[in-house]
Amino acid sequence: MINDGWAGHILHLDLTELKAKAISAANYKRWGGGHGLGTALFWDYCEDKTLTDGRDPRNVCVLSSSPFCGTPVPSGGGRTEVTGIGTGQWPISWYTRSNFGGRFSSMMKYAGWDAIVITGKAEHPVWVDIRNGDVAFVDARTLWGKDTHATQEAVWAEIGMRRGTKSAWKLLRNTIDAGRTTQKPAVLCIGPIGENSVHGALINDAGNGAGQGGFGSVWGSKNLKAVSILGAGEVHVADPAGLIQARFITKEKYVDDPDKPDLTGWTGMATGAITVAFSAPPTHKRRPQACQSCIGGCRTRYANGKHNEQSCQETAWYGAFARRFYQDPVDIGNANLDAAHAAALTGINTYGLNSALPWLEYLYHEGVLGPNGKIKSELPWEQLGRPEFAAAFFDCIAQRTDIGADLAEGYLQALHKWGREEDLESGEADFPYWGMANHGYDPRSELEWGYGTLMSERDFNSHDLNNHLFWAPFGSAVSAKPMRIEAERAVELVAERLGPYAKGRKECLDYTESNMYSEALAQLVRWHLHYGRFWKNSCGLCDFKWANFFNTNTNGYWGATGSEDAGEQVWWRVVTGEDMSFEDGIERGRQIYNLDNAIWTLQGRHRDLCKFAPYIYKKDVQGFNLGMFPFFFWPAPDENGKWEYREIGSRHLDEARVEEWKSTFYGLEGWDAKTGWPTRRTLETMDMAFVADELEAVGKLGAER
Amino acid sequence: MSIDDLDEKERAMLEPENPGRRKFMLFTGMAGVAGFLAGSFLLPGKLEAMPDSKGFLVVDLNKCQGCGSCMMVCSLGHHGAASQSLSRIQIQQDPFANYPDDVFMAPCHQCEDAPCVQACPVAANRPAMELGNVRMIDQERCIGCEQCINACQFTPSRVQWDPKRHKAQKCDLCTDALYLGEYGGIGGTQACVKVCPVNAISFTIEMPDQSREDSYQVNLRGKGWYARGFSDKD
Amino acid sequence: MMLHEFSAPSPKQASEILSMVPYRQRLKVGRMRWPSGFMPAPVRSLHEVHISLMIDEKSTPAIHFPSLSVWVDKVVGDSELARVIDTCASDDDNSYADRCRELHEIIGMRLAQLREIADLSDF
Amino acid sequence: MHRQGLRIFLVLSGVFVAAIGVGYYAARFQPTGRGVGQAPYLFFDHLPWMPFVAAFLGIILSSMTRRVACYIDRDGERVLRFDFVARLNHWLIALPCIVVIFSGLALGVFFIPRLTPDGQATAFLFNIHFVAVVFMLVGFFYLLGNWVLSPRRLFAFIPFVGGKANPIYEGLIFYLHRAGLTKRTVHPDKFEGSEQLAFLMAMACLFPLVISGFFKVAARFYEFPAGLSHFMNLTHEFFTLALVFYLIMHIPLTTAPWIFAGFKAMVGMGKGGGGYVPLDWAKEENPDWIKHLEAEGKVK
Repeated sequence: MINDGWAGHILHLDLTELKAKAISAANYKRWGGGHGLGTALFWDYCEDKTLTDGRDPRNVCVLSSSPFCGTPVPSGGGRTEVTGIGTGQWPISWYTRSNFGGRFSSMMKYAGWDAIVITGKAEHPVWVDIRNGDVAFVDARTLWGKDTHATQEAVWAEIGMRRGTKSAWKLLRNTIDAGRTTQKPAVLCIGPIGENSVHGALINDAGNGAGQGGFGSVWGSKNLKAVSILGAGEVHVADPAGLIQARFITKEKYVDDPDKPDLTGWTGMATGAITVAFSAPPTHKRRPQACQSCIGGCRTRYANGKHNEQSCQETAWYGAFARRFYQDPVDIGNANLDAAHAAALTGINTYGLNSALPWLEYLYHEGVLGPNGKIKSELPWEQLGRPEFAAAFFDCIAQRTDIGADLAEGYLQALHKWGREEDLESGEADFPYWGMANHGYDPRSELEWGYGTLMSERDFNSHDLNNHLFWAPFGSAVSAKPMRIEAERAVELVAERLGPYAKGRKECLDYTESNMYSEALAQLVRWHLHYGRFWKNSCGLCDFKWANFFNTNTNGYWGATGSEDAGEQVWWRVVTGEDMSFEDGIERGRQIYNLDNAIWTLQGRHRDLCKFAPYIYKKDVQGFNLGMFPFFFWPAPDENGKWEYREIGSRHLDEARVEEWKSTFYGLEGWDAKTGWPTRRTLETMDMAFVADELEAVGKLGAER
Repeated sequence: MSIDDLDEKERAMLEPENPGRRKFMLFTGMAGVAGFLAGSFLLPGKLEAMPDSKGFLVVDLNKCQGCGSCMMVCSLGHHGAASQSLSRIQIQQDPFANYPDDVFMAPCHQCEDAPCVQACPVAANRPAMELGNVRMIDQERCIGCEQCINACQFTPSRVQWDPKRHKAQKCDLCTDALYLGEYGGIGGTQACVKVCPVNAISFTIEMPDQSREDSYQVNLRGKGWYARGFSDKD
Repeated sequence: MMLHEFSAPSPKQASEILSMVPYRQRLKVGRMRWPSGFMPAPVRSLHEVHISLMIDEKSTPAIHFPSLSVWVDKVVGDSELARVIDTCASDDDNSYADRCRELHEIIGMRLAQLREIADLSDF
Repeated sequence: MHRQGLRIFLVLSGVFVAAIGVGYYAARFQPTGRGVGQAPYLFFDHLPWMPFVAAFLGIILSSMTRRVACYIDRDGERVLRFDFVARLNHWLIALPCIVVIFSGLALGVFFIPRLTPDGQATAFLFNIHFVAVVFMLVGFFYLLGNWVLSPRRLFAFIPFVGGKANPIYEGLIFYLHRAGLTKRTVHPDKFEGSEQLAFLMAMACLFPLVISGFFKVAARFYEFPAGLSHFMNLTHEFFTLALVFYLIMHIPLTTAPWIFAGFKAMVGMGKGGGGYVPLDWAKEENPDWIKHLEAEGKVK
């Protein structure tokens, strides 16, 4: 059936007119969903693609699901992709993406929508009430100013859903055939930070947020406070039995037994429910909590509901400061979690703080920032580490008071305004790319991450190789346990999935200094970008679980990725009925990536803008990172070509050779190496002449080689 | 009415009597009425003693991760389409509530003397005798009167409404799950049990205590579970 | 796990050792966390070192032991502890994790002792 | 309106409204206690024998009424087209039928969604359906009874038998002529061709509906094979829609200007009231019928 996996319609919310229109999804299917779908919609609905700040009313923000959403595809049924022009990046806020998990995209599908296109700007704050096909714009002046949790609760109340569980069946409208549900609507909203157009996050439920790109402020600038969606419909799939059976296989073959976990296993996706929170839990009375259809929840809910679902980086960024004031790990944890809670309520993306807070503290101690500094700040910097400071800090950011006024536009915007370029030379301001914080995988050492970011538009944040080739051996090394899979085999298994560009080419995975600028590495980065663009960001497979290159639960250690029984292409086939190979998906990713680059080009991208911060070229990682860390393991062949996990030593990138590498990369992509722009021939081979035409019209078509 | 109501012309035009037939009609009518009135007292009452189900689903509210996989697979297995509203097991969440009250799992209890079965006027909802007495609704018989939905005493009601077909449905332990790809029902697979990533749903042949609603909520947490850092103790 | 007998410094020395060093003299350490990666978390006191040496299943201290002992010796001013750190850190039969655990314990003992002497139950 | 007609009509509607009132309260009635839950009182479930009784009541009724032959009232310049029995019978089917159809549709038929919010409202609709069904069955079997008593009245509806012309041809010409598309005219008997066809159509809907309806009710006390129940459920829904389409044609075509006199006769208004049509009109519309009446000497 043509609509297998698809709801069939896209919802266009015109905020200027306060009108909702339904668009047929038929013409967008080639893009797969998620990022591809969102980008195609942006291409069609954004009238001015030269915008460089997402807060312009002409910006278009798309929330897209995928054919997998709402179905039990393992860790693929619950992610929502957010696309549009972002905020707070440097030098330009690119057309960018973010995604979040939870229930929003599955609700979207059950309500009958594949995506939501948001255009224009409302005259006054509104929120949108979607129940299946019914869409209503509701005055949000009473919600404006509410924090993200209060907003969600208020919307539930409006729709007549009471707090708590054990609720009776509720009608979507006033007749039983209009649909019934026992579920709460999924409410995606912004907090005060977004309202004041400070680069912030979109929050759904307690712990799902789209942080990168600062789409919270995009919504704020559009006067959009929240979108509530309640669906009682169904998602048809091509082969239900096939889908169910493949899901069973995934659990039985690839994933740990929930009650007999192999906690030292190298299973990638398959560790099952393990909470990714870095603070000592306030209480052990807790459960795992998962996005829709996940095979192993990474979040948790506590007996004290306050810190529910806080996970990953947001549970860590404040701990280092908090420990100055507390002894007990639990107290430190609580201080951190309280800060995380404050962040979630105001709706800020805490990732930037990874680099911003240490840098700001540095400025404070240098006497540059503070009551008497050149940069005036009355914040109690000596209290940095206490929850009170965090609250005060967020308040000044949200209200654009104190240094908040400058930071609101972006961290590097502030840095340049304050004339602190030197901190980018020294690395004290650790923003390696696009004005974004260092993720913790330094581009000088973890090459695919750094290059991947440089060749796209945001912190790469794709843990595929990182999980398998760094974390797995790392885990064994730290506790001097034997490697579960020898380097030789591990590299074989990964390389086997690198088609169509580098299938079986192990040298692509050589992380030694000699290989930092090679064609092989360019192929690896291409593969990684294209894989992510389609299988993860367009199909909505979760980055924590996919790709799964190898897996110690299986014979021969074969992972689920690309496998015959539970590989990405299997899910695509059983859901949509389309017999597409794993590599066909990567080709689709290439097309989507080209569409992205076309938009960046229209925005004003040129290869000369694609550069790391100066310190990445000048300073060694030594002392800053790896020196204090005895093993940053990556695979590397020894002089006899035998592979081992080797600590890749201190090093920096050579600017000139990075430029050469870029040329190689552009060449392989079939782009103009002089500019980094797509060429007509390349676009036309992908049936994307319409893109070439638009580029040509503004004289930004890459020159053919 | 009587002849007097007719004016004299009409009276003159009265059709000729046909006493034979008229009596016959009267007699038939009387007989029919009498027969059915009498029969109505002889109508069989409700079902005689209802045999107990030979299988039950029990759940662990402290283990569920709220991923909804069970709901999706349930509706997929029965309808060939994923849907929360058509799922026979309902998982509810309040992300802001305190564990363990943040999640509620609502499986069908396959009750003793199931009220939903008793409520069905056309015996569409009844124990499948040859299939372990699982209480299931025969979609061919259901007339969509919603009485079983009302009759379920639990909240949310464990009987769902299929708006497309105007019929009620309920958990059949996958007896009728045509899209499961394997045999369901008692002695076979229950999709929700098999798919649950944390094994928070389990099938048992022991009938839980019918006098308590929470007797279907059990502890399914093994040692390994605590090794993952989840516990009830501080 | 070997036991260490530390000599007792004067209350004054003890509180000096316990005190927080100037920002510029901080020791750059950090933490590796799956999956968010390396996060710098410089320390300015023995107490912070102690905490940053803790191991849990999802994160590992990132501390360069030689730099640590030098810092404890020169900046914190506890040469005795610095020596113990050296010996324990250079014990290669122990895994990195075990060495962190051991150092965590040793520094914990030293902290307890110093706090007692300096009469600072809550540092 | 003819006085006895008025009386009967008031009595019927009174009983009808009262019954629906009872149905409403019955639907709200909720016995308590384990094993019962929130169960409204459904007439269909608790009085399943009643529709059958209603059928036989209709037959009894037919044995108690007497028919007046159609005749020409010279000085009154009028013709008796529908005697009291005919009118009573028509409305005893027609009025409940409307209620039956609306309550039926509101319960959801194929693609038409159910309009009630919960089991209670649904039960109320079912009860309304029940009450109307009972009345309609009385009417329907009254009709059958009357045919047994005077078959010629039935034959008047049957093509070729009552009115010899080919009904399709006759109906076609009749309307083409109305539309001014042909000079040719037809000379209908009491019922013109299209009316006869319409009658057949009505019966083709009513019989399956009544039969499948009886099966649905009988399912309360007798267990039919599931397949048969399913078939009967579908039949009931399908012919509901068929009947709706029939009425969409029937109502406008029987109240059209050219035939309005006939409609007035059926409701009992019009010249001299009770079932009469003007003689001139009858000559115009049903010339053959008048010929036959005159030939049979049905003139007073």
